[in-house]
Amino acid sequence: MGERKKPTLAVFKFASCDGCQLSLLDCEDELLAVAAEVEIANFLEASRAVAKGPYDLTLVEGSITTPHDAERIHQIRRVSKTLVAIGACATAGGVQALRNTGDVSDFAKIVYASPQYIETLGKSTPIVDHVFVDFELRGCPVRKEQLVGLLGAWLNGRALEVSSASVCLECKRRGTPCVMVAAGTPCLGPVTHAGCGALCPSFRRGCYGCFGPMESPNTASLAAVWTSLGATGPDLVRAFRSFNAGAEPFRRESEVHEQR
Amino acid sequence: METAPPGIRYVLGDPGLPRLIEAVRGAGYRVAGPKVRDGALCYEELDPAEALPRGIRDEQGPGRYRLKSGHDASLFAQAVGPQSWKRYLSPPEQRLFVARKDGSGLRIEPEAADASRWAFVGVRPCDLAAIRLRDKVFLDGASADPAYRAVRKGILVVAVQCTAPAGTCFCLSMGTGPRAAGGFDLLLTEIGEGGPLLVEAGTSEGEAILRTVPRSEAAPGDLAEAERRMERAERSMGRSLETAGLAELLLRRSESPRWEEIAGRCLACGNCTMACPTCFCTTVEDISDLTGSTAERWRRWDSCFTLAFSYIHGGSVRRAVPARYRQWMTHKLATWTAQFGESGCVGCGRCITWCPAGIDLTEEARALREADGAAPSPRT
Amino acid sequence: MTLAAPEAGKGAAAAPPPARDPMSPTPWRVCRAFRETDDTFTLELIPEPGREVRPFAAGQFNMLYLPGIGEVPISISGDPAYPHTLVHTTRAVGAVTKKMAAIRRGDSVGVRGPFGTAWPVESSEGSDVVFVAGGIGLAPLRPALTQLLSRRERYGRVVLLYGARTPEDILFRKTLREWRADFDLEIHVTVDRATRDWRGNVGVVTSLIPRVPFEPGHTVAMICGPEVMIRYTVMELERRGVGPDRIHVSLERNMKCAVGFCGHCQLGPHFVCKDGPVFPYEKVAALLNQREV
Amino acid sequence: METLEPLLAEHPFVRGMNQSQIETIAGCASNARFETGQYLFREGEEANQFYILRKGRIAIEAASPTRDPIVIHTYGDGEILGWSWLVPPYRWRFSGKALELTRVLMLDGKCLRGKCERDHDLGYELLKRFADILASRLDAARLQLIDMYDKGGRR
Amino acid sequence: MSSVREPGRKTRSLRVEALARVEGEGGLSIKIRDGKVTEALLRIFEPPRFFEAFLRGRQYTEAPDLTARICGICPVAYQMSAVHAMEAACGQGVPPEIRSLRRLLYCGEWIESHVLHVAMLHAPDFLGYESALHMARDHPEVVTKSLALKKAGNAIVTRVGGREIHPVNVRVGGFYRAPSKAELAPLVPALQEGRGHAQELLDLVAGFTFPDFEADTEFVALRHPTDYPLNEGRIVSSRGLDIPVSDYESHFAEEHVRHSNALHSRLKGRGHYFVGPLARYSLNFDRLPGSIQDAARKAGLGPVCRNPFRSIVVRMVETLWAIDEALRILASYEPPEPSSVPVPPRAATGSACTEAPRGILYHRYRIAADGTIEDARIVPPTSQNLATIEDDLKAFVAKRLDLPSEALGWQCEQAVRNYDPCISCATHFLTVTVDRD
Repeated sequence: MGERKKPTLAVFKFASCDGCQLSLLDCEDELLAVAAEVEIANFLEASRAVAKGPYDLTLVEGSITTPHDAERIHQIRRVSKTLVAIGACATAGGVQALRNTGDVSDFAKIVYASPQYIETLGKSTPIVDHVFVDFELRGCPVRKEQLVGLLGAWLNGRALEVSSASVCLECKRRGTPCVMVAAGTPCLGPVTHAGCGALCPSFRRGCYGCFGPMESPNTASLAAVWTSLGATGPDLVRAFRSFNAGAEPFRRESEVHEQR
Repeated sequence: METAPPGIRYVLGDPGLPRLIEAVRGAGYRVAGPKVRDGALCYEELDPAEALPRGIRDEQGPGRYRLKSGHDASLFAQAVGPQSWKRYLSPPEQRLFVARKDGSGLRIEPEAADASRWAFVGVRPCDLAAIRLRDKVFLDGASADPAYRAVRKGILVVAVQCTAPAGTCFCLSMGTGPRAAGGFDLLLTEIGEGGPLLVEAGTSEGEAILRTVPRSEAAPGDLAEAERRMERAERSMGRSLETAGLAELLLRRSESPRWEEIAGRCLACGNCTMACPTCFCTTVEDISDLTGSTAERWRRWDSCFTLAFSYIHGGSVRRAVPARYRQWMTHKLATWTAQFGESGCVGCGRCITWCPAGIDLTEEARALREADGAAPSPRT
Repeated sequence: MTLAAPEAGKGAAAAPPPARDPMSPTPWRVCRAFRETDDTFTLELIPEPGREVRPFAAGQFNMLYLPGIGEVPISISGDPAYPHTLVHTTRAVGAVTKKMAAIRRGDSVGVRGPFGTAWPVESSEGSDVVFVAGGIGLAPLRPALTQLLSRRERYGRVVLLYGARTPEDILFRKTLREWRADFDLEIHVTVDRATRDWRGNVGVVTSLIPRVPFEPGHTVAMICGPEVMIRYTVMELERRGVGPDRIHVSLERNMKCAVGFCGHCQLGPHFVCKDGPVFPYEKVAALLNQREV
Repeated sequence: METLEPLLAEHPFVRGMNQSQIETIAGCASNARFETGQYLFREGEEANQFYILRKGRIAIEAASPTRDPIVIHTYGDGEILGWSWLVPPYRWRFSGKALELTRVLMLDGKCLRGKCERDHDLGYELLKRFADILASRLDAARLQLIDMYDKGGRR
Repeated sequence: MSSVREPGRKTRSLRVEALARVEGEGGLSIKIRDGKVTEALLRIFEPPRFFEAFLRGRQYTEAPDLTARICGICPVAYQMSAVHAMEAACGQGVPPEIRSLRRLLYCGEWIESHVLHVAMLHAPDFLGYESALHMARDHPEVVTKSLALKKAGNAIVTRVGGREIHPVNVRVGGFYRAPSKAELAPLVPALQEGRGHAQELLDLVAGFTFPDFEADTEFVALRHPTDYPLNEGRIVSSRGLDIPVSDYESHFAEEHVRHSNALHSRLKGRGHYFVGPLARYSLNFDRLPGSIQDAARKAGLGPVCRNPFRSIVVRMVETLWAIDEALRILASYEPPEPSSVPVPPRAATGSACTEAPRGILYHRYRIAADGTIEDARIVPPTSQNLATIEDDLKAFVAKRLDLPSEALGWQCEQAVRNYDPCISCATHFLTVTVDRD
């Protein structure tokens, strides 16, 4: 049986928790189908078989936090036909971008006995700050359905439909009564990028923004709503400064409340 | 739905409603009605053993909704909840068809309609109007939507007149409530705190069901009580909207600075459009399996507040939020009339209550009117 | 194959009744597929055996569907007299049209339609007719020209003004040649950017309007092209004295359902999919001059 | 000498002018004919006339050191060509070349400038008409700049 | 992998550039001089992420969500240690219903993580494949059933926690919303079916050939008065340690070691120790129900297992146990009402240790009266095992010096995978200079 040449897939990791690439292994129902359609050419977490590039599709997890990684991402870009950044680290710098608000050596001193050995950059930055990125999948972590959707779209030449509207649309479709309106629970849903399926409100908690800012986030208006619900300035700083602290609209809004 | 002659009004005694629902179920319907979930009254399927919640009252204001319980044993002493019956008539997510490739050929299998016949219990007059408006969109034009038609033709509407409007209600202004004018199979009016319900049939099917439950003909006192309650409801509307010349006003004020001002508060989150019982916009997504041999198209509720909504090759038409809010409000209150012969707003107040930023459509209309130089209309 | 008779003798914007299940595509076969220019191509579709063929009117569009890829509205550019061959010419710009550009003879394409309003070809009888096309906008006008030319004697002067970006972008060269040779039709083609070998006109299509002969008081204009072009074309036509009630334009908005259910294509009170795409200019004039409507 | 006044009078350009104004202008007019490829004027030359195209086609070109001249616009029957005579320093911005045998009415700009200085009513009438021409040129140039068929072109 | 023989000297260097099928990224380098293993290093490429520093100034309620991001493989473990530590600080316990639901959630992670390791990461070594996907060509059943079993574990985490990775439902004091019985009901058939798969997988791995290798390292695990340990218990060791979790830091310390710029955890005055399934199993065999003990015996295990290669068998025994425990909890599940208890903050320090799939995970927080976190310390299992892994490697390589480099390299990789190291977790405290040349 002549085997047609399958497109190659590579997965690379930068500073991250591994969760986004693990999402691929969590696609239990689709994993073997994926393996049948693509050649997994570089996916260390899954296989010790490593093929050299160029790769047809490269998924990049994690943010750039070291000088070495800032070099490595360029190498990866060079051998990747299509490069997709997956997850909050790769698209916004991730939780480790919390360092961006302060002096990284202060953080290092808290954690490490010998901080002089730490080789790290002052800021944690998304992949797109370093190389051209063909597509971004948001989320901390990405939703595995979107990952499978991405592969399906890519294999078939379809434009991947990822709504950049608010979480509220998903929440309302799901039929969850708004936690902010019905319970007074502060929620970042109205300024947060859809994609999670409005998970947190379905568990009666406010969205904490793990998919980052939506397409036209009115963070100032939402901050005013939060304030009316009793949130303080520090609450707002912390709310906008979590897993997408490095995303510009969230960073700006957090700074507004830091100054007050 | 066949309209029955103006019916005799009856009184159902206390366990009357469960008996009525049982009869509805007996006629082959799945029953959906109000249920308390996550702090709100949601319209969900009722189990046979399940009773409607009693003694629940609601407090509604811009961006605020709270349920209070334990007042009395009333069944319907609240206004509408966050959801509307559009969940059933136009599901939030719906597969339209499956496409299969065989060789170079293509087979399209339209989604088979769900055979369920639904009975909606507790439909408020504003929502009756909303269903009528949806019919105009999906049934009455040159084309009819097969999926909508399939659900719509099977529903039985057990409506209830509103005796306790909420702070965001303005159905009186829109001429849709609190009295029900039609579009129901059965119509209830609560005439005591957890006690008797006045009931009348609006269709022969409703009448047939009514005939099977214990009932007594309403006494003049019952009718007077119902009337007293309806009058009280009309007096206790939380909001009002001056509709005279409103459509022209909105079109005239399309460049008003007020739109910018609203956009300062508007989150462009789309909650208003999702909560609105008449908003009908949808988008579709085409998906496939990894090999591309089987594909599906899904239809989902969409919102004119998203950038993708007005996307044409090269960019979105309504990029700025003022334009998006203007589109929504102008469509609802002005251009809808040109499209479908009446306003797209039924005065249910959901867009006000469920706007996290508490933007009040009636207030914005008033502000636009004031800026237009017209005399400010009195507030209720 | 059953063929419903085309409805004859209808007035302006007469369009056949819509399909019963407007939401599900019907498979058609590609009988010809070819490149027109660098980024445009034409698909000719024929029905599967036994399938109903619905008549279409000049100016109407179909939704063309590639399974798992998506669906796009594309005007019909073929001859309304031969509805059993659907001709679609389009530009490869998005994922769907790019994939469509690679389609070959024998492949299947899903078709929903025809949808929308038509050019006022019949009601323009007795008048001078000016067609103004920009870019790919010639495709939706071709059926109107074809239909008009089949009854050429019923019209006064007929002019086609066609603007393209460069000489390489000129569509339907063969058709244009034939029309020039065989019919009493004045054709002016102009390009925004000339290349070395181009001997024709240079300049935007609107600049042709002052120099062509037609009687403004008795002229019907049909315009199709980018919205910017439409606005300036209307301005030039009005300068020449063509009344806005005699100008017709074809508009583009986001379309998903094509029958007024999805709401995307709204332009003020109009659903471009069912109240358009062809509009009397009067109806949309105010809207086209407003921002972000 | 044969007067060109009747030829001029039927052109829309002079519509609304009084007879004496038309005659005054006609006094500055002459007939000219250009063969295919012949230049009417060249970039940088003194601009002392404008043209009313009676029949033919003219291309406006910009010279380029490394390639053939770039054609910016073409003009046809009935169109007015040339406004450089009106604006100091009275030099042609571009070159004009006949694309086919072209007949024109050539109007002497120096002559007209003098007449306009003496007769401001005539000057105003001429200026209004040229303002319109200049505006059209600007519109056309802007539309070309937009490159409207490139993005947002319809399907 | 590369091997360098330096001419004239009997020195041999072995490098595994990037370890595959482990969580996170690291390499391995081994130096052999004159027939002796002089160095066995796990090299960590993962950059530091400063979690303990970021935690300062955050609210005590945020710790579960923030620390989950240390590791995408075992986020539940981080959430569990975080909430228990905060509850300890605030002096507030949770009712048994909430405890049960937490155990259920944790079982989900155990099943998911263990099966991921056993079937996807570890088994291919024994069967000679590059990956589970390669293995699937010859053993489709094994992979398919393993995926189904893994899915059943993930389904628990999803139903209870909201999603597999970084669940959203865990909070200090309990859960944001207790799932309804109807929501959890579909878990039961999947687990029942999964139990069969788990037994088959256990049978399969029990039949693998294991190198004869044992190390006499001190085992450390939690021990609970009645249950197999998950969320609570005392810290005990195979050499008699028996302390409350609050005493952790007086017995355990992180030390600098000469050959590494990583911090290695040690038992003060006693040296390396070992956490994880082998330790947990060997110290708590008597806490396993009889049926699981039987299954373990049938799989060839005694009550104590010291061969790290056999950890794959122990993981499957633990998986079986987690399935049974989950089914037991589900059988009597009633949604806790309320779904969480109030845990008002106070100025205090609290610590907790829970059994992550890879071993004990220690959290300690000092919080202010308003709930602001002032100081945080997190010790993940992999950091506690690093020194042991390196020591075991030395011993392992010493017996296999005559193997060609390629084969020895792969065997070393396999040996590392025995420990299921989670480098993502480890790095949050490791001092790292990136060295990939």
